[in-house]
Amino acid sequence: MLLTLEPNPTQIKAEKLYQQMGLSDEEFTMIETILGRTPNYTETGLFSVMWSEHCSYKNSKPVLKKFPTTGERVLQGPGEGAGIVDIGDGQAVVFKIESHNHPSAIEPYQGAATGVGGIIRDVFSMGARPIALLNSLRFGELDSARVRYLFKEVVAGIAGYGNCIGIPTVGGEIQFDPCYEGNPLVNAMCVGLIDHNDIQKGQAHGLGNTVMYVGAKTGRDGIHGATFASEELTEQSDEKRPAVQVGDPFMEKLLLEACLELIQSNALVGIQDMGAAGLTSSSAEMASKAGMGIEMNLDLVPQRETGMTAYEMMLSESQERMLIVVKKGREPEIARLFEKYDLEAVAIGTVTDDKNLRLIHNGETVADVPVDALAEDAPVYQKPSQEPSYFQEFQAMEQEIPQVDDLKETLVKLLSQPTVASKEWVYEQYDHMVRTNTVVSPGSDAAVLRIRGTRKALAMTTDCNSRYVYLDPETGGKIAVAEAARNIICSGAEPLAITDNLNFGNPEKPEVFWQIEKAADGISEACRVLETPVIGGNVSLYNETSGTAIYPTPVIGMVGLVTDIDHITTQYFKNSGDLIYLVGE
Amino acid sequence: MKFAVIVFPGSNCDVDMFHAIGDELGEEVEYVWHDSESLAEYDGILLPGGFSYGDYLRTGAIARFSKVMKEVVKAAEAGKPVLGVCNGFQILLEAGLLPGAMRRNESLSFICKPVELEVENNRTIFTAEYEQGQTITIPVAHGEGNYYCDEETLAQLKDNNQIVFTYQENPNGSLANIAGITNEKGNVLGMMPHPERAVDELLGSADGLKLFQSIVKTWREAHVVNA
Amino acid sequence: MYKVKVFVTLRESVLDPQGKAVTHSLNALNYKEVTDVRIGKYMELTVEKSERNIDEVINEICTSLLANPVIEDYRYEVEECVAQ
Amino acid sequence: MYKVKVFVTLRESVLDPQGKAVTHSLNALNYKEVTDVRIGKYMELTVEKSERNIDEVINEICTSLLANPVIEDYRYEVEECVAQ
Ligand SMILES: Nc1ncnc2c1ncn2[C@@H]1O[C@H](COP(=O)(O)OP(=O)(O)O)[C@@H](O)[C@H]1O
Repeated sequence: MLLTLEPNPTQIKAEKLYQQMGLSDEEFTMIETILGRTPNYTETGLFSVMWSEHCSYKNSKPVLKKFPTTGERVLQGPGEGAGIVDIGDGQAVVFKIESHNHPSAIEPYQGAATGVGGIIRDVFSMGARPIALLNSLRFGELDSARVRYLFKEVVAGIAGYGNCIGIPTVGGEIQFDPCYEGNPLVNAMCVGLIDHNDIQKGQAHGLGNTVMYVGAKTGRDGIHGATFASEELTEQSDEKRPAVQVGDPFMEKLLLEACLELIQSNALVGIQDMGAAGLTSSSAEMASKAGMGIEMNLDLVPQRETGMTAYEMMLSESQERMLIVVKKGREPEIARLFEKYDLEAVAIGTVTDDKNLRLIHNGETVADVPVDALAEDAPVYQKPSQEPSYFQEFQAMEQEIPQVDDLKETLVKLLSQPTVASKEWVYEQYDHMVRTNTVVSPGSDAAVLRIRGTRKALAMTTDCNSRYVYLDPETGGKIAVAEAARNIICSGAEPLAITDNLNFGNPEKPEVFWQIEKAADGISEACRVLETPVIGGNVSLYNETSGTAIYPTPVIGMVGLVTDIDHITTQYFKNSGDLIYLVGE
Repeated sequence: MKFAVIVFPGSNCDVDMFHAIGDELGEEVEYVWHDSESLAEYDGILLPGGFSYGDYLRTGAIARFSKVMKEVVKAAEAGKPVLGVCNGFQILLEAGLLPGAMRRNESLSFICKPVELEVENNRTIFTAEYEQGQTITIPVAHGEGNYYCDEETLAQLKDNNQIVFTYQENPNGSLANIAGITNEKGNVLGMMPHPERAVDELLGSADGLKLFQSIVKTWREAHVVNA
Repeated sequence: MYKVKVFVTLRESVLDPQGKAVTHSLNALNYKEVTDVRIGKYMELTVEKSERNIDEVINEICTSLLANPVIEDYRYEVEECVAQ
Repeated sequence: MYKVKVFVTLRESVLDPQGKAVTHSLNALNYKEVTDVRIGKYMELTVEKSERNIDEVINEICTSLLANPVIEDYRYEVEECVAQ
């Protein structure tokens, strides 16, 4: 079976085939200038994924610049797998949030599960022990059978992955609104604990050092569909190319334990997970950050399927894989370490000093491109922004004071709204106690976990009221941060920092871009005032169905420090006869 | 008394068991890897919860073939206390050290919450420190805790007082509200609820501690002169 | 009345963690001759005769509920039973 | 080489909560003609020829690992494949 039907550079250019990979005419010209030639098929693929919004933040970078990202305690701001904040005594907390919205809309169980798996890898690739998971979910109204199915399966998927890997899912939030009917949101957050001297960077230092591949084998999972190669091949091969990955939490548990053991080895130089754009982003980013290059022989990549092309291997998003760089000559001991966990660690390349990513496949060089061009030089766009007409309309409206005739009936009605009602059905499916540190379980304001061996604890929460953000993105953004901070404070903790997940519609629409900008302004201001810098986050754009965007939903994940477990407070009434105070305006 | 916490690939309550024994109970405890070939140096064997081998196929089905399980069987035959919690219970069932089988929860969902148990038999080495009929609060966290056995086996379990814990409100559909059973000899206990998660009031309950204390106390009485 | 047997399998290129784990374990148990295991679902449906064509009904049920075409394939066998 | 198909089903006497749930939701979706669903496992094994008799091997594998005799039954079909 011949699979060499890839179009040549001339065809790619003449037939504008790069457009189907998401590159614009201008971007393609830029790539030609960078390379001094027309890229081949594999190279075009590398650029298309690295210059996608997901990897390059090309549309959102100008907005993300607004965020305050530094602070006395910040050890690592945005840019690495996850942000890190000092909590004293040589310890630090690591956390990040990430979305898996689109996969969850098609295959809710696996989409949600692999979302959880991905964010866990982000945290342990920093060298941290993941200690807790949270999530933030949005669905349409529950009267639709499809929505009920999505809801049930997403929750089961989150539970399935988190429970199996043995990291407690301790909190989250759920909102139901018709605007999410066709486009549910599934955001997952992971919190980890680390000793300062264990902090890892995803960097490929040291000429001649070895690039190793660990974890699951590479298959054709998640390769972004509409590529002409598949069209030129048979229908059947397209059939073989699922866009949704299946998670293997058992594999990830082994990978997690093995990597945490690996961190202690002085043979390790750098480590990064293969998330979106898998091998491409991990190799290009690790090399670029170190000012080095990488050469990889793709024939050595462990493969689950036969006949994979360089393009397919580089773009595969198979789960539960990591790329590591180790000191030359230490490969056997690394292989042995992984073997103990039934995992393979395979040398697939070396660190070079020419700052290029060079790929060999079947004895031929199939790609040779500058790593900085992939990782750093994606174009940045300042999208046009325009205030939507609804905004002034809403602003001009009188405040409505609802007329309540029957207090009791209204209260019962309010409490029976799915968005307001108890979420016990959800969090009872999550193992929120495993590792026996959960002092405050789901059901209070923020979850609180003690730090074993100290008097300290960590409080954590996710929050966002997207209706507020829709009505007034700037104020709504502030409210989201403030709500998170209140939840943290009410638990007895001092807010440390936030991670955010900007879930919005299509940024090409000036009204949507305006929402993004304004919400970021609001979040930034609240973070400045509350001294909770943004140490990382994620952007999920194009959340639309049939041209209608979701409510702007910038989810805030916040972590706070409890300095003494005696300060932990829960929201429940404790004793009859206790006085109730209302504090605030 | 020296305990072994068996670690299978995919175990995840091993750490909790280890801390419960080491920190709260204050006894000697070590992790023992699934391919270990001897348990001779340990006085008590603990099979922790988790998802050994991902719980793929059936819970506990693959783990029961681990090398160390031959040693667990030997330890059980030698009369050493063997405790399997959650996934550990499932493994003991698959290994045939306890009768019956586990099905998916009736709700088909994973369930994690504190539940109330009744101590049905306090004349075992695992329950001596509890009162007969005492109600204790211990969390469950499982997707397959729906115990099943045929009628004949159930009759035997009852006749021999092998049913040690029952649920006051059945969370999973388990036959006869069974939460934990022993073997005929009484030295092997399998239970779905997690006593190692209930050893510290800070986390909600310390009712599980007595279970471990019972093991230590009976062991001391039998092994330490002038105990 | 019909007895319908439905087989739902993961699509060929989709990772099958269960199958992988079982293959691994069988090899470890010295059944080296087993080189691959794929695990799927097997369902037996009892379906009353209705006005609708049985194939139509089963295909609908399979695509809407029993299998997710994004990652799974299905096939089925229909057997007509005489009421006893 | 053999392709072996193994069917593992819950014993008749054992309640099948998953099957019950699927029956229920099919009825709710207005497929009233579906009166019963039983859910089991379907496995496809690829087995190389060895000295041992294939039925012996498969029965061993099924009773020791693939099915739990306390609650499950199994049956299988062997198909011999010519190497391609
Ligand atoms: N998706 C979820 N995952 C885990 N816990 C959740 C989830 N949704 C809600 N919870 C928990 O339920 C409790 C109440 O949540 P919620 O109804 O959103 O109230 P609020 O945000 O006003 O505190 C919180 O403790 C929260 O952590």
